[in-house]
Amino acid sequence: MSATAKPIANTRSVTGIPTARLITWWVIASEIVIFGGLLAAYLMHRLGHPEWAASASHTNTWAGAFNTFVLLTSSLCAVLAHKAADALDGPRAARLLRLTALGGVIFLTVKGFEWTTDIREGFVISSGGFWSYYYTLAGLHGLHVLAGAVIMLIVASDAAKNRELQRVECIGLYWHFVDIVWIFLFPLLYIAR
Amino acid sequence: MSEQVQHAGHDHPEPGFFLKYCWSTDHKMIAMQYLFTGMAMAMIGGFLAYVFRMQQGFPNHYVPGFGLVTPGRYNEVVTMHGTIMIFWVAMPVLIAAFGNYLIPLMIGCDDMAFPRINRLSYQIFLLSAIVLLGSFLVKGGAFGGAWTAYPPLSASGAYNLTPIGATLWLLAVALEFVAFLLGGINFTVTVMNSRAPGMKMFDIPILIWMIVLATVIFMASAGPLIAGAVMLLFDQTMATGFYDPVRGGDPLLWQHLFWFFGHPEVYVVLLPAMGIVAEIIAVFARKKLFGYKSMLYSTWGVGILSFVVWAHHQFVAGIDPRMANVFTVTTLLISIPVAELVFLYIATLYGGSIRLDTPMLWALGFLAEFLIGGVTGIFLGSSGTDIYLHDTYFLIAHFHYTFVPIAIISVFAGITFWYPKMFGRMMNETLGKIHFWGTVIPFNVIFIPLFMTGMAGDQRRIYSYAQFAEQSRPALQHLRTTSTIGLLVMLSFQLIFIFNFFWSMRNGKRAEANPWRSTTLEWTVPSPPPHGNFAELPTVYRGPYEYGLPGRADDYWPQNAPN
Amino acid sequence: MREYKKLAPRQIALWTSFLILFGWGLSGCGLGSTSAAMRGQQLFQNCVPCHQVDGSGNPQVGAPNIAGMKAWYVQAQLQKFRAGTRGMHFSDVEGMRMRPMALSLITDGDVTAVSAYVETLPPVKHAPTLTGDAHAGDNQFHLVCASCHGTNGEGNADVKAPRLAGVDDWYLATQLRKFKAGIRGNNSKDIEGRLMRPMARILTDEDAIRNVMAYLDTLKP
Amino acid sequence: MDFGEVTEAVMYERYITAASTYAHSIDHLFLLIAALVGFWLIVAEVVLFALVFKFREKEGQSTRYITGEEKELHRWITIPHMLVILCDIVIIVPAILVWYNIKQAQPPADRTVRVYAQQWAWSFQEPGPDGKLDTDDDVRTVGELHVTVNTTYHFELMSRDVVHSFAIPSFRLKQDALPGRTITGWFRPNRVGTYDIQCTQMCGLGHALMAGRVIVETQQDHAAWLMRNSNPSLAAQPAAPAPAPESTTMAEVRR
Repeated sequence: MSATAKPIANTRSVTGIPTARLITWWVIASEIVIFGGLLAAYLMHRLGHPEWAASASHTNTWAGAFNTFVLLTSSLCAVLAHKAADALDGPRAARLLRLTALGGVIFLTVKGFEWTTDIREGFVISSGGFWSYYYTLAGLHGLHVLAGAVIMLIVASDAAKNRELQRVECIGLYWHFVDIVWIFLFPLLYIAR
Repeated sequence: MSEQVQHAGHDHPEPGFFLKYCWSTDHKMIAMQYLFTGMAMAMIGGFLAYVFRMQQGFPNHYVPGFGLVTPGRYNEVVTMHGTIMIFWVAMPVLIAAFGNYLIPLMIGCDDMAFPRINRLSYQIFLLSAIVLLGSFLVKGGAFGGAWTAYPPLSASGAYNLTPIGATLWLLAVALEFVAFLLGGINFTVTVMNSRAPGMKMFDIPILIWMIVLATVIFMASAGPLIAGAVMLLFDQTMATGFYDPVRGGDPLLWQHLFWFFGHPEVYVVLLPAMGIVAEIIAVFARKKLFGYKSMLYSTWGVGILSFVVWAHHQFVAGIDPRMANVFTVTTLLISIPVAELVFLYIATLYGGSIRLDTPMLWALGFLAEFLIGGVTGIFLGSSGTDIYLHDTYFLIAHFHYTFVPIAIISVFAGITFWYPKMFGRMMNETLGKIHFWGTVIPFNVIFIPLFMTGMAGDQRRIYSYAQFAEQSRPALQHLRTTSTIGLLVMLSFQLIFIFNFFWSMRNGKRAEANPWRSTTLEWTVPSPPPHGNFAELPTVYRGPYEYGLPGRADDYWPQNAPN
Repeated sequence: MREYKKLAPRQIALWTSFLILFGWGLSGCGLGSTSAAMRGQQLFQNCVPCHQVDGSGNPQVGAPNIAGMKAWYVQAQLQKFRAGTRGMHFSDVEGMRMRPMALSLITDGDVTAVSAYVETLPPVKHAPTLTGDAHAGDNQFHLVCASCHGTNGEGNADVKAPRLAGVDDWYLATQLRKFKAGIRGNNSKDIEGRLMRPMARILTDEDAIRNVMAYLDTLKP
Repeated sequence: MDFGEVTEAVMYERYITAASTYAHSIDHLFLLIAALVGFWLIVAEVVLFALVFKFREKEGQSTRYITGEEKELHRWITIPHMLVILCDIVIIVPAILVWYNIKQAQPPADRTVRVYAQQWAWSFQEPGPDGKLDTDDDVRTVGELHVTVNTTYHFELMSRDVVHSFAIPSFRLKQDALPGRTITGWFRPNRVGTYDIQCTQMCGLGHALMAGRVIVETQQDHAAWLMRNSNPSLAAQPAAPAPAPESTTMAEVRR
């Protein structure tokens, strides 16, 4: 089966960085410019439209703060999972990864409640400039959280059998990136008045 | 032949037809998929060019094979020609096909670092091509708002009258970007990590350098446009107002995001083309590249500068006029590294022993024609003259004098050069030379008249100039007709290439492993290379262009030869 | 056995010259033209983006339902657009969108051909979009409109009054407002349009317009 | 001045007339760039072909091994390179000067007109005999802009729907019109005649049909035209029931 027979290209490491970690960094780099473009566009318009602050005040800062806390905690779990994987303790890494994914699920649940409230109050994606950016930015980020959580569960199921432990670190890196994006989004969307 | 060792290292069972041709993870097969898809799209793009050139040359006549060209149809056809030729021909053939085929072979490893990501990249690309072509069939027709898709025209069906086509267009472009991001990341990682032992940074063939730099530029510039595309998609489908001034948006935002990508994109396709040409010139002049390192530094310079010139597309778009001064300076600055590159290429010829085989003809043709494209860019990059020349046929002619050398001439150079490696047989030289002259001469016949009509004020994307008294002068119409006849002749000559391409596959002279007596690693394996490429993975001892070294029997010294 | 084939130079020369001639010859094809009967249908492609394939129009872009409209009227209006006697008012946004499209028909023959094609399209009846008092509209209609447009709104070619029955109500209402405001029928060379303006002014308010529309919606095309 | 007339007649007037004061400055810049880059183009092409010819494969010819790092050889790259940079500067300075004079420094206006772009027509609002905009005697036209020769005009450019571009090739004038913004610019026609107005930014189906004309008239002709067309009673009449032009955008129709 070709899936298990890795090409020699995959096993080489001229730079000294493992190939898997290297590609994760490149994925993150290309994601940074996507979010960077969106955030830059948002910032430019936010500065040009002081009246958006009124819309921004409708967001639920406490829910956002709670979500920040959840994501940061889950990132800690990801770090511990990496540590466990380094110690070749697959099952422990898997448990920690599942905990991390749970953090993602909690994040998305809170987000869901928040959005339901917003929409019920009449603030939908087409309600104005701020709301367009709010839903697009948070939605794109939410999609990354969801994708990250799903991949994490897949990695965890492998790790539980002590397979592909190098992936634990990669998905952890990705999770930190998703976390950092939120650290930017939270103040810009919720706190800035 | 000593190179034709049975490949023993890794055993791969012979896969079935589907697995071999459609589901392969072999970089060579994926390269072929990209190449053939790109060529098919090129034919479609060429047909579209035929349609609108016919309308330009013989206005309001029935176009054989198409019908009457109405204003709406014309817009669709020019939009799709631009989109297809840039995103579905230049990118897949230059970067994906040549990149996939040559990176593992030239850096001496068996495959890409992530073969399955590679396969996924092609599949997404194919899907995007199908979505794009499918948009011709939906109600209202394909998107007709120009390949730059400026909102609010592209954002609302009430404006562009092709609501479904516009969304499909956007979707296809976004999918295509995802495909090339995946492919590009794979390329970069492979070159960074999987090089043969001994291949140091400056032992990498210049083509590989340029492909990697191109993908890095692409990754850094495409992100904002992907974000912009999501926003435009929401504007189209969910009535958001990112680009709609009535709802607090800004139409200029798209233009900035688009050109922040769009200008680096020019260099994304230029660099691989320059790389191909460099390889060929070195081989056929039997010369070491003149100043390999200067070449590399210039390439880096181009890459970095390409990120700070985007607003020269928007001089008259309503941006702050003071910005134009800054961007004029940066734009003209980019002429410094590009001129350096061209000078170095020309200098490489000095003291060589030049054999004018077909690939070399194409490579020299690239230089000769690209020079014209390069210098005419100065007119458009200078804010003063751009006021007049912006969006005229002068721009069209300039653009095509850069892009035809890039996407057509250098691709033909690459195909004729690596054809023996790809298919194990040589192409017919006589047909190749006829095809070369039958392409390059009509190419000038097409676009030199368009420089003139542009100077006379012909604006682009106009299906008929009947409404404009100054533009409907007979003298200008003669120029347009001349240009159309040039295109028809040029297109006809492509039949020779297609014939030669397929005929030689079965009937060409069998190719040895190294028919051009080249130094780089891909020529050390049999033609065509087996699955897994190298029977014994090579070790690299020297740089890639050791030709005509004094005191050696052979005039070339392969990279992997220990002595 | 030879491993590969060689191409004879004569063969190559023959094919090359053929290709050059082929390219030139193809340019000659551009000069051919098609039969007049087909031309109307082909030219209608100009109209499709807004008026749709079946000519039923698109209210979103202000394009009326023209399926089955009488050829003489389509022709007259197209000629007005081309001459600039309609669609040349500063506030006539839809008219200014239509005028250039009419200008894309270069010859009078093309105008006749496409008008004839429009008449052959099977009429499409849309559901009413306006509500009003059909009875009051009935009175108004017979008082004001019927003398020219016919008692059943069937139109009268002799006085160049178009058919009204079966035309979309939103479109007629818009046109009435334009006549009233002088956005349509303002050009001295648009004789019928100028005649229509005082008539439209008899429908003093929006209610009157709606009522007439409600009555027209009851008529069979 | 003489130089200008000669070059126009030979090089540029063949293609398009010059009918505004800044047309010549753009043409001269064009010619300057043409001379400089033409020189480089010819030099580069000649060198390219000469090298190909001189070093073509011959019996018994061996190649020279050159890395390109040799000082005395690299000079041949460095010197032209410095000259290219010099040429860049020679181009940048006048390019920015021309741009500055046309787009940044606006001479005081004699008259101001308003230009509306919409799918697919140009409409214009010109001040009546009183010389002021937004009064009852304003002249509103579609497709035709009447201006007086040798008069500095400011234009206020607006779009009712999508991005258009207001271009008068004979004036060498081009400026995109953006919805939601008013962009001002200027021109000073200096030759009587009728010239095309183009839209040079893809604006949808009728982009190719979005033609207009600018008619440059003498003082007397223009005054007569104004008198004929600016009837205050006529102007006021449609203004009352018709909605203000700004609000009849397609966006309005869409809703």
